[in-house]
Amino acid sequence: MPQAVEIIQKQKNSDQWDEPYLVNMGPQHPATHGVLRLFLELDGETIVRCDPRIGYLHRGVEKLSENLTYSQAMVLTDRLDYIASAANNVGYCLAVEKLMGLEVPRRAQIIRVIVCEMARIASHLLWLATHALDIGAMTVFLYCFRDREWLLDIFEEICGARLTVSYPRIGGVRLDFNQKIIDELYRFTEEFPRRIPEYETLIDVNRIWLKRTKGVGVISGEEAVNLGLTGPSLRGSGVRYDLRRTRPYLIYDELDFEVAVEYEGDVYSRYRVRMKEMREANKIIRQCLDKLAECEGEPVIAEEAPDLLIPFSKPKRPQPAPHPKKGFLVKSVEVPIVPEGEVYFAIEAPKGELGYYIVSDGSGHPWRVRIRAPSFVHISALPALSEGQMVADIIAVIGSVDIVLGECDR
Amino acid sequence: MLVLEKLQEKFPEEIIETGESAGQTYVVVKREKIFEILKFLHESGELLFDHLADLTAVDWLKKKTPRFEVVYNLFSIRYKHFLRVKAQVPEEDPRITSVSSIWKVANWFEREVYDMFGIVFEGHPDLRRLLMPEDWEGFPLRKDYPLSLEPEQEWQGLVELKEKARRLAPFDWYQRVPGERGPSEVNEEAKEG
Amino acid sequence: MIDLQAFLNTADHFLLKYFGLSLFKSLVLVGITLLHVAYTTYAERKIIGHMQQRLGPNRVGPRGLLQPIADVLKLIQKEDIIPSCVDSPVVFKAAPLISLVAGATSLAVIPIWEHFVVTNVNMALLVVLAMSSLSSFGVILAGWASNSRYSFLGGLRASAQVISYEIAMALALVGVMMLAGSMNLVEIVKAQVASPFKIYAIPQIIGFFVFMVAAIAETNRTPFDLPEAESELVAGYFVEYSGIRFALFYLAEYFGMIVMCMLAVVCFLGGWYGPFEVPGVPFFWFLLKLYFLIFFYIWVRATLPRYRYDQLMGLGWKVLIPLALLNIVITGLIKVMA
Amino acid sequence: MSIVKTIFLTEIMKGLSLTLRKLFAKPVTIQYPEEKKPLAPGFRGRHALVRDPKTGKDRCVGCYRCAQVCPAKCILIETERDPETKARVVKRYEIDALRCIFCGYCEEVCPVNAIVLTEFYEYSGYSREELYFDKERLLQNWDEFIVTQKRPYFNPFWKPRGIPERKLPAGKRQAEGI
Repeated sequence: MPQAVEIIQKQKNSDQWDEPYLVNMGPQHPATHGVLRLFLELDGETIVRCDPRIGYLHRGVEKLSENLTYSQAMVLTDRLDYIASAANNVGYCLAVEKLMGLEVPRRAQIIRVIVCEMARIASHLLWLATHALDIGAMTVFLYCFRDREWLLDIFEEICGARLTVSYPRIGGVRLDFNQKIIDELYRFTEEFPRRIPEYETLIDVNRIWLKRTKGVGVISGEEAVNLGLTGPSLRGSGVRYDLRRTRPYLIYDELDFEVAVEYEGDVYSRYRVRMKEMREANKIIRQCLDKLAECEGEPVIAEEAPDLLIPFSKPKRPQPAPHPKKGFLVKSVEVPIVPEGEVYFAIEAPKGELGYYIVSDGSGHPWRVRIRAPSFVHISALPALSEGQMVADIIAVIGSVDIVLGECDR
Repeated sequence: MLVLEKLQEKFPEEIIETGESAGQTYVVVKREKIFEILKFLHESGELLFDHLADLTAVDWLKKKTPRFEVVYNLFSIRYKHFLRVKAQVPEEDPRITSVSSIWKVANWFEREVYDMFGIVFEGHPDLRRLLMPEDWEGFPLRKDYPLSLEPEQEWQGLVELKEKARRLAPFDWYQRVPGERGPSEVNEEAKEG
Repeated sequence: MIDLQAFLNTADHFLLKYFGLSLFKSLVLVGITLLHVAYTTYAERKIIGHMQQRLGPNRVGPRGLLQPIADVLKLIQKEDIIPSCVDSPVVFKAAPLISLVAGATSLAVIPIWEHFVVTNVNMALLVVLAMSSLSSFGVILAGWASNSRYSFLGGLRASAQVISYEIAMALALVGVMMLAGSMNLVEIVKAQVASPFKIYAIPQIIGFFVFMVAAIAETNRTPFDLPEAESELVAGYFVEYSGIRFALFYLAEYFGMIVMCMLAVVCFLGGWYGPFEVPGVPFFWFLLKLYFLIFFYIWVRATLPRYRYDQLMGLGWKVLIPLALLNIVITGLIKVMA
Repeated sequence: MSIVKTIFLTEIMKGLSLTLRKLFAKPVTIQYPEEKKPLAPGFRGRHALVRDPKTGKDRCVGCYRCAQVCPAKCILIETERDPETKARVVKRYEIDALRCIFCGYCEEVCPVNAIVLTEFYEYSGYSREELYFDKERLLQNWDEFIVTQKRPYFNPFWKPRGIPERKLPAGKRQAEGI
């Protein structure tokens, strides 16, 4: 940062403008999708250098998780990618379950797939809304929100919360679906494929949209892998890497869906991939609903699933009490439930590969929780994607890689 | 497993331990030749670990020596095999070679590990703090870093920030009491100062 | 409705007839236009709202009808903040006024009705063109004086955009001038109605298209609202403005929009003439056409994304200007043939 | 064909016609303070302590399970022994709603369904103290909430669907609506 201040001072004092024109974009800026700060060096309107600065939403989730029990740490994962919190929960639970060697009942697995795909549609809808708004298509924004609202209503019906759902539990899910939810989901899957063309009419073939997105932020498949891009951003470059197919988890290997791949590697192909993924996710929900009918009445939580209330060890320092007068009762003994070991488990979250690396020392709380957030990697790839483009393009590029700062800063 | 055999063949002295945890293979290596090992894993045609899924560190305070482990989770998109490489880093000399020239994605991962654990990556192009403010002291994810402190102890910059907030307080509309210093006075003071 | 013609005929006092009449006319015109500007913002929010399946303003007054009044009152009450780092406070303060005055001045020459034009000058078309370029002068000054990087970029974009689209617009109007043989707007309307198609929009379809696109660009509206592109430049040139000065920019934008629509009505859509005479309301048809064009502006805004800066310039220089030139050639040929 | 499409701006016309059609469609918005969307049962809103219709008091037995499971550590309980009956009496039961993250773990682990997150979401305060609920306030929250509900009221977390009965404590197995 001192460099930047220096250059600005120098520019103010001198009449010569041989230094690049510096623009500080964010952390409060409508198009950075949160508190991302980009430090841009411009030559005219062309970007010479782009330096992303993050950390404005850093809440220390990894450190906090080390001091909570496994179940308690799950609610923190809601707050990572808060647009698709169900997917984060599922990823975390799967990682812990893999470490414990726990088998989840089939019904719970199907339900988890449904909420994951619902989260994917919700996330992609929000992405499309903001991406279109960034490029100036205002109406698409509200159409997407209209439909996303429906999904959030279903989430509310499922678990009582709309955004930070905390729905799965280690060993299963917290509540079973009832008939009302299933009916509503059937209605949604019936109606949703008719809604997608509405957005597409406004932008898909529109010449302005095509001009703004085609050939912008191009990245080759090889380069994208090297930069660590995952999810739709990688598949837009022609690499068929989808964890639902590559390393299947839950019941994805039984389901019939296509992995959306486009080959251009630009903003437009990433957009196409996501549009296709929404359709595929809708198909998956449909199939899962049919499968759900086959295992009606089965439990949704594993027999050996640990109780939610696993006694945890006394914290190293007393926690700050909510009230000046302290009065917590923390007396329990430590009971090992998760065996010693480590696991890296990644799921295909809406934004890309969401990996949890959990190290257990055999005690009631994790020794280390590391979250490999797709947004973190995608932001680190922004310089490579945006250099040499124009200022207006960086907006399109940020939109196209789909970032959430809660997940990036953790 | 093919990968382990190849690795053992190529770097027999470097490997300290191999094993499996939750169905995933890992290999613990010495830190000195970590760059060569990872370069081999990345470029060897039969292994082709092209996707560095994750790079992080673990602090084993009082549990293991050496204290730190830098963990590389590797995946090959073509062959679909997974390998975890762990390099041991001692507490007294927390340094390891950077791999950001092999995978560009490692750039920020390494910056984050430096930020959180204080492990220095040699040969990194731009090793600065990433998530924490640049004037932060201490490395938050080390196990001996307390979970909470008084705010002033945590971050030195806060004192300065509070002072600045106090200085700018007269600009707040609800604090403009007649007779007190207004913005213009503060401006003049600032100019003099 | 006051019968204007009768009133004017009875007014035979010298001052009233010459000086007072103009003043009276301009006051009426400015008053009515201001009301239109206010309710254009209301209509815009309402129409875009319904196009997006929501309601738009509906809290202040019945159906939100008093919303623009409330907005104006709010903006007037607000503190007039001048950031301490502006390059030149005088220019910073003057810029919105320049924009607004330039925008409003064009009203003087536009005939709303045969007998209602403040000054019926022979070079009316040139006056409008000159004034609309001047209005961007305010934008550029605002961008420069703000001493903010976003404003500066916005100002630069505005200057480049206005220069290139001004040419296209003027060239599009050349066809009309050739057909009408005059630059007096009243004459143009009369010539237009005398022409076989009654309106010039049919023979001058290319010219009309170019004119509309250029007009949208000239008034910085979507899809050409690059100087104030909210996603990249936050608000562009007026990012540092607040309160009443911010409102003046807004006003200037809508003034510009209304003036452009009026010009289009006069030059291409036959002005105040309609299929039949509406008794008592001589400018009924004028207003109807004007409202339709304003609706079109809003409609486009609700539908289209925004161009990129270089693409906008490309469109202006590579498509619109050649089209306008082509239009002139065709018009000339028709003229010669006829 | 594509030239024709380019000249006549077909795709832009299609977009324009879509927005024009939507101009006459029914708005989907809800006029919030006047009309409200019905909330799903089990919505995790403001906290309340269930007032037992028989005794008129709260049901809490002071087992501390909720205070332990709370990830945000926002529940404070103090108990004491009644000198005569030797029974445990809950002296203080307080929730800091500003710390709460509304995960609903407390109502899930409560063996007697004493704590509940009600379907009431319109609460705000001018100060932090107003959102620091003590026991009286929590019971009052319940009274305010229950009059708006159809009786008997049953929260889904009192006896979660799909969880085998043997995994639930006795109080939850026999949970009934109030």
